[in-house]
Amino acid sequence: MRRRRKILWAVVPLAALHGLVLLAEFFAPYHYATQNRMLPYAPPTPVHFFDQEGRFHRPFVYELVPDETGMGYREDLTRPCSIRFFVKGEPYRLLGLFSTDRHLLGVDEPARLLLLGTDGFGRDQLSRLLHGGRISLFAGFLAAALSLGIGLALGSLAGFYGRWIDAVIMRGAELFMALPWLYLLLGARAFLPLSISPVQTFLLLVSLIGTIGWARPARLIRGVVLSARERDYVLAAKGFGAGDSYLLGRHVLPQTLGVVYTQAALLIPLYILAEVTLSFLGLGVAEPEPSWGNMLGELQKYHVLTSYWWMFSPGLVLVVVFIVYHHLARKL
Amino acid sequence: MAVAVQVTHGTILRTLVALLFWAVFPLISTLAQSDGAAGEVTLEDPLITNHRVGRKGGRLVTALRAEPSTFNPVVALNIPSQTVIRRMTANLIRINRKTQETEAALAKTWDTSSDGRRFTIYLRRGVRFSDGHQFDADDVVFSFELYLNPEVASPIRDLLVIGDKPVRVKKIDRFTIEFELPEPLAAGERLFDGIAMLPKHILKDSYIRGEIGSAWSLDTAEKEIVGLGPFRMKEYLPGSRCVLERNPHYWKYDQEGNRLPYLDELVFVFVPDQSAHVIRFQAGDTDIIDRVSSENFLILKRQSRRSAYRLRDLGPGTIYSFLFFNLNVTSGKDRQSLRDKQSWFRDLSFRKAVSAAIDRQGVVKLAYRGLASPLASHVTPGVARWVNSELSVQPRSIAVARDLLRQAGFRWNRAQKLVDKNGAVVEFSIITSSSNSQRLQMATIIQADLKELGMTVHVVPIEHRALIERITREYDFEASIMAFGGGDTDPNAQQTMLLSSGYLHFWHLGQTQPSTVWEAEIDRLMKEQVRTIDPVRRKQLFDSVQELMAENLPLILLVSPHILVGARGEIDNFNPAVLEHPTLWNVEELFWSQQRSE
Amino acid sequence: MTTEAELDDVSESLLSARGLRKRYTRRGGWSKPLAVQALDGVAVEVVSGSTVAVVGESGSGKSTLARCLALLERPDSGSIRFRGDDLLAANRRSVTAARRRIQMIFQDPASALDPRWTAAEIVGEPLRIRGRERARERRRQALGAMEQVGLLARWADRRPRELSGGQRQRLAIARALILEPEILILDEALSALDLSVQARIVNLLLDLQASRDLAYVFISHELSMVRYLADEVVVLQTGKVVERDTVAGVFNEPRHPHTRELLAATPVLERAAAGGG
Amino acid sequence: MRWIARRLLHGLLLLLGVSVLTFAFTEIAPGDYFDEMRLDPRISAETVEALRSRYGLDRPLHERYLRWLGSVLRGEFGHSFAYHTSVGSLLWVRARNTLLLTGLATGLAWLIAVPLGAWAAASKRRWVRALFGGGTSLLLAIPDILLALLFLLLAVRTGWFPVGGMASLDYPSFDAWGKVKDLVHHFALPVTAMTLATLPVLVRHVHASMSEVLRSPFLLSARGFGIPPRRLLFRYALPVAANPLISLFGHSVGSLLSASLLIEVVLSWPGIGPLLLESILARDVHVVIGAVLMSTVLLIVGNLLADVLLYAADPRIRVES
Repeated sequence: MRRRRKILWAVVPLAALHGLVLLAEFFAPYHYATQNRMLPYAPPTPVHFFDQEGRFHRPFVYELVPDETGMGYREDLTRPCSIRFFVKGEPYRLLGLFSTDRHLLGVDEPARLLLLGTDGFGRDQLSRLLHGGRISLFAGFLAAALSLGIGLALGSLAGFYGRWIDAVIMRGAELFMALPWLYLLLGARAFLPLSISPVQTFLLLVSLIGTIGWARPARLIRGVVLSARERDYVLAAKGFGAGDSYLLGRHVLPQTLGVVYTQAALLIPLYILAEVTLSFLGLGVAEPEPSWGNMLGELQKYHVLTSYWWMFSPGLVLVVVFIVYHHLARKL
Repeated sequence: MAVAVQVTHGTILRTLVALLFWAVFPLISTLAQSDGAAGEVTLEDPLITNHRVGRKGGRLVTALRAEPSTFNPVVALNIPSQTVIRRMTANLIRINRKTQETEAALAKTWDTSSDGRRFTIYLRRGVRFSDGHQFDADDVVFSFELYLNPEVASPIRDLLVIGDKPVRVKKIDRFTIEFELPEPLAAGERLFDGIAMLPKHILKDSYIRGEIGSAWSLDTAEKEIVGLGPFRMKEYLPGSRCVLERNPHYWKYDQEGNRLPYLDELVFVFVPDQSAHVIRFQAGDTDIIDRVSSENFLILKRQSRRSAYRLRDLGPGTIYSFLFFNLNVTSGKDRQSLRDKQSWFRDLSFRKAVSAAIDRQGVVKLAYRGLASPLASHVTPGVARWVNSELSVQPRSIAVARDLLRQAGFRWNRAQKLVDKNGAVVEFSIITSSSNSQRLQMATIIQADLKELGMTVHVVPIEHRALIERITREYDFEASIMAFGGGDTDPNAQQTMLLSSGYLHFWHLGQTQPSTVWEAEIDRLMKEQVRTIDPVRRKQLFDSVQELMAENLPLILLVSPHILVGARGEIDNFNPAVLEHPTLWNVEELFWSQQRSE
Repeated sequence: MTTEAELDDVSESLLSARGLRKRYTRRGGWSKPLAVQALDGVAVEVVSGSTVAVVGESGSGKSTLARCLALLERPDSGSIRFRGDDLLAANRRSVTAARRRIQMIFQDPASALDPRWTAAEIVGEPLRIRGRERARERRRQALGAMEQVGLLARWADRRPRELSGGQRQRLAIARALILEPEILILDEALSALDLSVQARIVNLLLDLQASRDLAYVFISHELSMVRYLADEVVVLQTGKVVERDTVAGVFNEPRHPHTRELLAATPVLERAAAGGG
Repeated sequence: MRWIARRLLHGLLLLLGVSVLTFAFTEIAPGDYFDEMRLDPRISAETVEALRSRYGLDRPLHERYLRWLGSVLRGEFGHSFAYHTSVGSLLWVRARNTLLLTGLATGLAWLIAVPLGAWAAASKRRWVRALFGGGTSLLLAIPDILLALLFLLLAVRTGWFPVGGMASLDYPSFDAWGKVKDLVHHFALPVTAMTLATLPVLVRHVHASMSEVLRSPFLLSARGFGIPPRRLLFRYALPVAANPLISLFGHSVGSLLSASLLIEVVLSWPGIGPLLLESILARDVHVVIGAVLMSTVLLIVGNLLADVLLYAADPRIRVES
């Protein structure tokens, strides 16, 4: 039971995160693609509780205006703009079902509520972070599910039947691990039509990566199957007249569950990260769609790295998510 | 211990070599004299430069974006290779990067025939290669033979083939050569700037063996790379740097009679990452920096008050970026949707509306942080001599754009999407090179701009080679953002893009006949200006070309980024220019005004 | 020396194996392929309600024999007859039917029981594979079988790791019994257990034999339990039968030198076993 | 020894398979090296075609493959389009630099991981375990690229470390001590980054196998004999825990060439990583294949090494056969 509680420590934050990300439109103050050309790389807006005279006030912010140098920003202290809950904003469809225009947080005109600052187009970083998580987390899931699915099928086949099936599959796995897949990905992008949405393109590429990644899980699963197959209870069940599918389904595959869960918890972050590499090669999620990978990729720009600390936020989120996943992997 | 032994060995070896050298030296010198007895000439007419007289000594370090791929001028193409090679080689006539005019180099003077077809070039007498070997007309003839031989497949050959016929080269005497162009070519002498003179005595053998393409590669011994430039190769360390040293036989002197260059060494370190360039410059590891991105320029500027370097914004360079639509004629069933969309792209009102909707100031502010200029003509303000200053930048106006679309028969549906006459929703994709973040940013800005017109635009970053293949070979794209520029500023350099038959006529390639009236007119004007020697008349002709381009919008011009450079404060004679290479074009004149404070 | 001819007259035997040969070849590894002749012409005869003990050192082919007899492994040559049907030549169906009559108990109960399953599920597994009864009926029968081997009904939902070694082996026996077999093959079934537990299990086996007319093939490397349990003893050495006799014959007048060696190596434990019982 | 020959044969077949498939992949990726020239206004399309045919790019795939195979037999590993030289000489220098970085980092990581993992496994103190678990989790969770970027930021902000290159320009003029100092100065950042990137996985494995061994009856009884804890840990427990670690060691040898790609690119280390990335983007096909084959060879060597070490370390494996 202590084990279960430890797993809860990982599951609850993950569930909360997924909830936030699924309902991104509601939690995000703005649309992820809305550009604010007067505010590129604006720092997070400070939230105030006391006005100029030192009187307590409900939380408010000031409008950001370019400062004298033209390179930074300062607060326009003349007009406090209150932060409000459940405000009207850009309309959207929640979960693709309900049309609404309510957002959790908003602020009076003309200020903008930029809790995590803006990127180079003046787009709200928080809104992008929430939306980006949707793609990144889903991509991680999708690719990990594909890798594990194929790995489970091939690995258990190889381990259970052995002989030439095993030899063929394992040689294939070695080959798969050595090949330069970037080429295939470059080629695959070239074959896709240009007019499909960036998200679709990306998901197709992610599925490809996931499909390619079966080799490692397959080897692990094969090992487990190999030892599970030798167990006496498998032999005993054979003695009771059980067929291969019964043995695989009831005794052998349940043995691999531990490895599968652990692998899933390790592969999901790995694939979320794979997107950063894809962005590096221009195969990541295309503008204006955000993802944690392409947001993190912004840090490769020297000026972003050195000047705008709030642009590290996707990195921080990734590290937290990874810690939670690794914790989960260890406790499973 | 092992190290110590090695050192001793090395010392012994060096002593031996030195002894041997001194024993054999008299012999060598007699041989050399007898060999060159026919015409060993001392440098009679060095080029005397006109700049502040400097002091000798010191080392200049600069970074290259990539490792040079070869040291061979015959095959070199990329900028890193050419940057290094150009410091080690010289040409007959060069284009002054600052004035953008031609000036004498290895040629002391030259005559041009009245029809502009024949050039007689008089070489400086007594010029020597960096290994001390005499340079004369034979080397010039040899060099041109190399470049022109179709088997060598040198990219330079294309410069020397005019109207399908190659330039003819004839040696008159030891220091005089005659060049004959197959057709008249205005400002033909500018051609010589791109052509490095090669040592016949070194490269003859590999040329005869048919291996000239792989001569002077990265594994060639440093001593074998010989040229006429201010520096010569001293050391090349794969993956990290190459070090050039002063060419002791250089043919330029300053006004006080000091032989140039001033610097002892010129070091190129290979730094593949843009940010690392800036970091190393900030850290003082490199002395000169060029091609600084606008963001990094601002970072450097913020710190320049504390640091010992100065930064220069040279204004717009020769690069012009543009959005263009696919106007190619395509066949095949799978291109049907493209052909449907091309009915919009071919509609001038549609292109004008797109142009009117683009927020060029926004592009300047967001993608270049203010360090770019919006464009009116495809000739940038950086090419002051040729730009048509009558043309003005189109101001942004969504209202104008909407009017244009409405008049052309487009409407807006209930969801505020733009639809054409046939009721098809206007939706297209813009492909850009995924490795160029500014172009990606421009595409993103344009995407948002055109959304205001009700157009749905997909921005598709594709990897560079795939992009080129789609545009130049498969014609499989709808719209793209690209940039052109660099190279010579003369209108002749733009023929390949402007002529309807040119292979850089991207919006519509492979035309045997001009497909539109205005393309035919541009063809006529361009062909006329090539034959026109009178510069004023040429300018008029080229102005008309620019007008036609601006009216018909095959290229929807965006902005021209500024050329941004920096150098350590103690470097004197620093005279950067917008043309390649912006900071090192006059490297022989650069000097350290005082010992570096280290 | 016993010959196969001596066995020919035993016609009413339940299970009879003749001329079993089995050869293992190991490929890969560090050296050249290695071949082991695990069984080299072994014959065994089991009469209903009796116990045949097979003894021998480790590596003598006992376990291979057990697996072949339980039809878990196929010998290279020879015949195995169950009630007169040649099982090696028979079709799948009758092999499956015969398999249910011949059950095996393994040495290590920890490995023989799926750690994920509850006691009742484990005992009911053979029924589940046969697939005739519904879940509730299966559980009822499983509880019944557990009761027979002395396991309490309240342990039905425990998992193997929550049970003691003896309890686990009882669980394995209960599972083997649920299909009402006629022969149990016990492959070193007691050797992993404490002595006192061993004795209790032996008593359980004897009770079951009496009440159900079960035949046992009792495979062991030590002779102490054999004397107490077996009717007949077969001594194996390197895949061959070197001696075959009644218990009394083997223990009192061992004929083959190898049998004498085995006897000499066995500590005298009868008293402990008897006392435990 | 016959076994080793068999393994080598397997490896050879794997290499052949990898090279064939890599060749096939390069065919799928659009464009080729000379496409870049199509954008150069000075170069005509005919010249581009002439160059393509000179390098055989207009030939069918199988012909190109056979030509390449021939050049492998001559020891050249094909010709780089970009560098006009044989791939073998191009790769070798950079592979050496990469191996210097990763070898040093891997060695360092093992030196830290074994005692640290063993100590944490043996420790009964709560804070040690918490610190250990937290620390490794954090390191494990920081993506390589972020780690490299953070180190870059550190170098820039403090100015304490040089960025890029393996030695200063004046390196040859330094005395021995100066050379050592210079090297340490230049290696510090990339090696630390690389070590931190490889460390957490290693430490976790050492910790896991040591914990398991320490719980085994053998060690419990050894402790009962009163052997001092440190001796117990390193003389008794470590050899027993060695088997999985040896496999892991083989794996870390196998990935010496490929593990540092991102770190090399970000911290501008003159290794194989930047070259590979550039060559992939430039379609300098032979360089890519050469680099891929090189790391495959290392992979095979790593696995072989692990098995040989395992054989040497564990007598049981010998008995079994």
